[in-house]
Amino acid sequence: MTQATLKAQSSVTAGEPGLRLRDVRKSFGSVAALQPTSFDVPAGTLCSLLGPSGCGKTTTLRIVAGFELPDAGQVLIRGEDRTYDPPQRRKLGMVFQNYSLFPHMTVAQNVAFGLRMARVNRAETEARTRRMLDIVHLPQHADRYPHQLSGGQQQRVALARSLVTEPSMLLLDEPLGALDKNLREQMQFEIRQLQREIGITTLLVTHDQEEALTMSDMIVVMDRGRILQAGSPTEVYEHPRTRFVSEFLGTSNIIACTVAGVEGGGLRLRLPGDAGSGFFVADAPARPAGSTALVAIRPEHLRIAPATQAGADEPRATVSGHVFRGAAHVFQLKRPGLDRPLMAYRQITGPVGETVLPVGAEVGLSWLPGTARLLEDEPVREGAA
Amino acid sequence: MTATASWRRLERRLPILLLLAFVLIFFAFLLAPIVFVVLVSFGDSEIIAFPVTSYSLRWYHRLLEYRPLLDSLWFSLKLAGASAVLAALFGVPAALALARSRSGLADLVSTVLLAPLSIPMILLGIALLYKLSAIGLGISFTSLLIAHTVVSIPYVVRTVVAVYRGIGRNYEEAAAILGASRRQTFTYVTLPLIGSGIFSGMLFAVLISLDNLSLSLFFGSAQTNTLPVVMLSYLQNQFDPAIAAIGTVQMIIALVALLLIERTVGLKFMSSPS
Amino acid sequence: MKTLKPCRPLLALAGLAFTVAMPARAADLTVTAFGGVWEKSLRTCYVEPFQKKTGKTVDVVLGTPAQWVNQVAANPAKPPIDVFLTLIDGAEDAKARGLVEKIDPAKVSNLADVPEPLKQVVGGDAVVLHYGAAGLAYNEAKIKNPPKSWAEFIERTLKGEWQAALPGINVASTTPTAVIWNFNDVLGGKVGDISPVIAKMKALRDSGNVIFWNDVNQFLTQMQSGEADIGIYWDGRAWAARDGGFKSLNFYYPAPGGVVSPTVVQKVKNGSPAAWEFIDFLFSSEPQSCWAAAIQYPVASTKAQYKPEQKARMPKLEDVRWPPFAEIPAAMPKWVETWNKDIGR
Amino acid sequence: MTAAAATAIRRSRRALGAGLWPVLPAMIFLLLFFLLPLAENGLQSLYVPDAAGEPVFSLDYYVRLFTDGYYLGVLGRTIWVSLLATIICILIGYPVAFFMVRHAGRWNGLMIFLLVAPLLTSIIMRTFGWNVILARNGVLNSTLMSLGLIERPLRLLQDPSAVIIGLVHVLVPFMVISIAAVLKGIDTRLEEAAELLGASRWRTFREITLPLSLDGIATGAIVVFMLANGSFLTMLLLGGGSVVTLPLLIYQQFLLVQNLGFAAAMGNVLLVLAVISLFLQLRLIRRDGGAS
Repeated sequence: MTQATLKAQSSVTAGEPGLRLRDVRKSFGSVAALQPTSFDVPAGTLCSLLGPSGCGKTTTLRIVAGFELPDAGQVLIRGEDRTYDPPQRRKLGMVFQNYSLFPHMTVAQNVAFGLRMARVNRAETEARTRRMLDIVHLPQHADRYPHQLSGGQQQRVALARSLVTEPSMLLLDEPLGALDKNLREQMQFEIRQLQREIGITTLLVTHDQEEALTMSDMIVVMDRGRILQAGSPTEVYEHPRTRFVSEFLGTSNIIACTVAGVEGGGLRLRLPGDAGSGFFVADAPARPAGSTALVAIRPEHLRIAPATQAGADEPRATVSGHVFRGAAHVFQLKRPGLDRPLMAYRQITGPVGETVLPVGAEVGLSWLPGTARLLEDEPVREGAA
Repeated sequence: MTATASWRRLERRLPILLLLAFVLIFFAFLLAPIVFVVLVSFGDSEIIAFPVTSYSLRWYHRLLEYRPLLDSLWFSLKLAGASAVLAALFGVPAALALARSRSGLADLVSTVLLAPLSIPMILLGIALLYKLSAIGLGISFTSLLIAHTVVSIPYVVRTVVAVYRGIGRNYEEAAAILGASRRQTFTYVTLPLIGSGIFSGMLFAVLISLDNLSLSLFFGSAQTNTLPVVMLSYLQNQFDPAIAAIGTVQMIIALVALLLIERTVGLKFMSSPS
Repeated sequence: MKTLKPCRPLLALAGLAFTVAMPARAADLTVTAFGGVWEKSLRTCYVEPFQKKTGKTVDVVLGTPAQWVNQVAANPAKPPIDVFLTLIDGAEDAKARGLVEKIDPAKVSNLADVPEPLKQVVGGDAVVLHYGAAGLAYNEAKIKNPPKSWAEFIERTLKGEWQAALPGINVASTTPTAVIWNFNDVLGGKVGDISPVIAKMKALRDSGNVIFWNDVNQFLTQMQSGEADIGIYWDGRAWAARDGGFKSLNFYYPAPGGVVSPTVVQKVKNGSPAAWEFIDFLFSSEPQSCWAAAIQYPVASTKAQYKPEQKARMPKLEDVRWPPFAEIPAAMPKWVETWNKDIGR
Repeated sequence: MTAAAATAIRRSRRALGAGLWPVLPAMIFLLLFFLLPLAENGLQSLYVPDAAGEPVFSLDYYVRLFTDGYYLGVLGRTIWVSLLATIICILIGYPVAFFMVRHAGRWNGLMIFLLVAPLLTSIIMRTFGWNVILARNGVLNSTLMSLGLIERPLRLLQDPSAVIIGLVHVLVPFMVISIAAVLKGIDTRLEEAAELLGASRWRTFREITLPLSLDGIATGAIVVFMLANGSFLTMLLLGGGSVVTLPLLIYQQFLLVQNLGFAAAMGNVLLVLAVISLFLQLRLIRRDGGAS
């Protein structure tokens, strides 16, 4: 069977989400691991659950897999209620964090395991196993044992094992955590490509924002058992709703600005210590003048120019540090009234070494309208002072 | 290679060499008394004496001609094997449940399952003698089997719990998600993975059963004589090397058994990293 | 049932385990025996001729008195044993627990050839089959002038003339009679008051000239390894060791005599009636001679024949001392506790 | 239904041991053939013969065990000897198990055989071997003297040290096999990772290998402690009575005194003692190693 037929078999009626969670809730003892949570993963797409450890992403995955029963709520896979089905009846594929390849079985036996369990006849099992090993580029390792393979190879075997049964959904639990950086990037690409080719709905659990951004069609950012934001990678990256999301995905300059006044549908804000006219943020709910509002500006959006060339209205800052990072210069900027230094990237377009601002230089700050994002107030954190 | 390089090489290997030395001393300690037993078994003298002055195989001939020793050895091996199997049938499911249980009952249950280890066997033997006689089992192979199984269960339970805990849940979850039923997961994944635990538990059980004098004593009859009972009563009246010879034969049987296991199943589950 | 495959050998084995399980009794008569040469001789001198003569089958149970008594006590209505061949303390225990019958001279005609004192043991609930006596065994190579009497043995040990080996408290049916009662009696004590022997034993222990053994064969190991030079031991065992190769081991009975230890026969209540026939056969002269030759002990029947060299070593019935076997069981708890606390060996 | 009520119901369901049913066959078996017979036998300890020899209900045996300094001392010594043997077994057994799993390779089978070989000989023969080695003019003393390490023979037999040597000798294989069974389940990559992170071998061992193998040590410790706690032949044959423990006294009551009541009383005390220490040990393991 070719990859094309794999795809054909796993395609679903349009509009039916590949996975739907409805108000799923789970607590262990007195600890609420998951607040009532709902989200949909469109069929054939890859969705990442992103968050720090203990945020509930693994619990969510284990509930989808059937290892844990939710206290309340529903899990629908391809429109079917699977909430109380045992794992073996859910027809899922899963790659575990440490791969969990059976140590007493060869690579081929590992891959064939799911087919044997489904009582697929021997000839077909062998054929499908061989084809799957071809797909993951490991045909020559069929008779090795897992401990004889490298980390990347084990990863591929785990992937092959999870896909050979043509599952209705693929679960990936931090699948690349154990690999080194280069291999990880390569595998991210490979997995993503395979997933697209097969068109399998996939749920990926990760705490690595880059991985989430590279691989996903959709990112669900979680913290403390609840979803903070869900959306496409660009949406979540460009329009973080809260400080946590903004900081967890990439680097962000978070500035507590003062509301100068309401203008049209937006707000006029002033940087702390800035007496000038401030800047405008569109589409923001009204707030009383004088109150504080958090604004996030990505370092790549922050433009800096030597004070001599800067507009008179631009707020000033001093260069306090500089790092060369290949594709960009990274500047650290200090400005009175800010407790943390600001970060600014300056993309290198010409020969390296051009236009470096020395430490101590005074610069003017500016950004394009629309790149400064007003953040929602954080939900009050449990136990926070 | 320079002198410093070879010195540094040695330095890196030093801990292993020290460990090896320790292990060799350990086995010297372990085998020292046994060496004398084997030597004495080949002695020519009528009584057990050391040093052995002349050697012969006469005590091995004596074994062939004095049937109770060999008969009871065979009986003891059957009993040890059967009780180890029975203990595994009782103990393995219990151990698997206990290892994964979050229940507060688990500690209590474990304590009960391990308690037979702690009671002097002579007390257990006499208590069982009266109990089993009262229910009509009397002095029989079944009674001996029950008694030996009681004391074998703790070994199986404890080693399997330890090994199963060490394995973690992931393999079984992987099997479940691949569609394996509970039973399939157990047969194809759990059982092979806890093999070393079951093996060592059963090995313990066999060893304890073979050396179990106090418990077997009360169930000894003409048909149900175990080796330790026969050896004890033999030794009480005769201090000749036949006892050393039967001990040596016992060791040879164990060696052959272990070799067979290695040839067929392989002892690799006792050593290779999984 | 494909999935059960790996379990199949286990289940098969378990099944086998239960099919091997069968009821114990197979023969017409079951008698007890101590292992080794005794069991072997019991078969050749008694069991085989008896089976030939009567056509009845006899099973021999190896083991120890405590085991046999409890086995019968657990199954009093259907005892697994019909005849006890046991030591006297086991016999006293069996009598106390009501497990045995009086030996009926009417049913055992050969008892006519047995001297009266040997029929009076255990209140008539047992008859002595043969007897040995405890004396002193010593290494001729080391001791040229062994003590004449028990008292002399104690005094010279205290002086440190040699290393002596004595049985510890846990050696059943030796220490209570050969040490506690024997020494106590020699020192002028009574069954109810063993303070004389305890005081002397304390002194002996503290002198450092005594080691203790807790297994009958351990004494021989101690003597051979030079750990000890002299000690209390049994005649038959000592001679067997000497004949077996321990040439420098010698044995004698110090004054006022060796301490007897009889092996006795008892008939179990509710056991097979064939037991009477067997017991009678035990005391007939021909098997008794065979038995005496095999185990090197004097036997009960006055008609038994001995080899001359054996006769020379044998203690005469008049020369051995008889501890008050009937009184000792009642005193034992106290003896053991006192010994434990004061001697601790 | 309130949330608290729901939690309470869930908790009680868990407390009833959901998922614990596979222990039932073993529990029923032990109930019938271990607890019940022992309990019946244990009842005898509550009946003491009166002047006429008739058994009368009395706590006399227990009063004696817990008020008499001698018996309390024996009780303490029983625990102490078992504990000491257990600790020595851990210290000796761990390196051997480690070597067996990590470095023995194809010698592994031989090592297992050599480990169990001593257990296949009768204790009386082993004792004979020790007698030859440890005697006043035995192999060990004459070797030490010819090497000039000692001037006069050491007294090794009839001594508590002989008891400990004998106990460790027969029990250490149980420790080694218990630890090895768990050690082999530990992924060596964890250790490699720790070494790459800059941990020295010793630190790797202390912080990675040792904690991960605690369950094996605990298993071995339980087995060794319990077996030492119940053994008397070693005390009898090697200690020459210099170490008196509770099982030895029980054996005495059987063999010499035939007082099953007092034996049962001491057996009950030993059982309670063992079960308490067993329960405590299990609790400790759960907190330390078993949590993962």
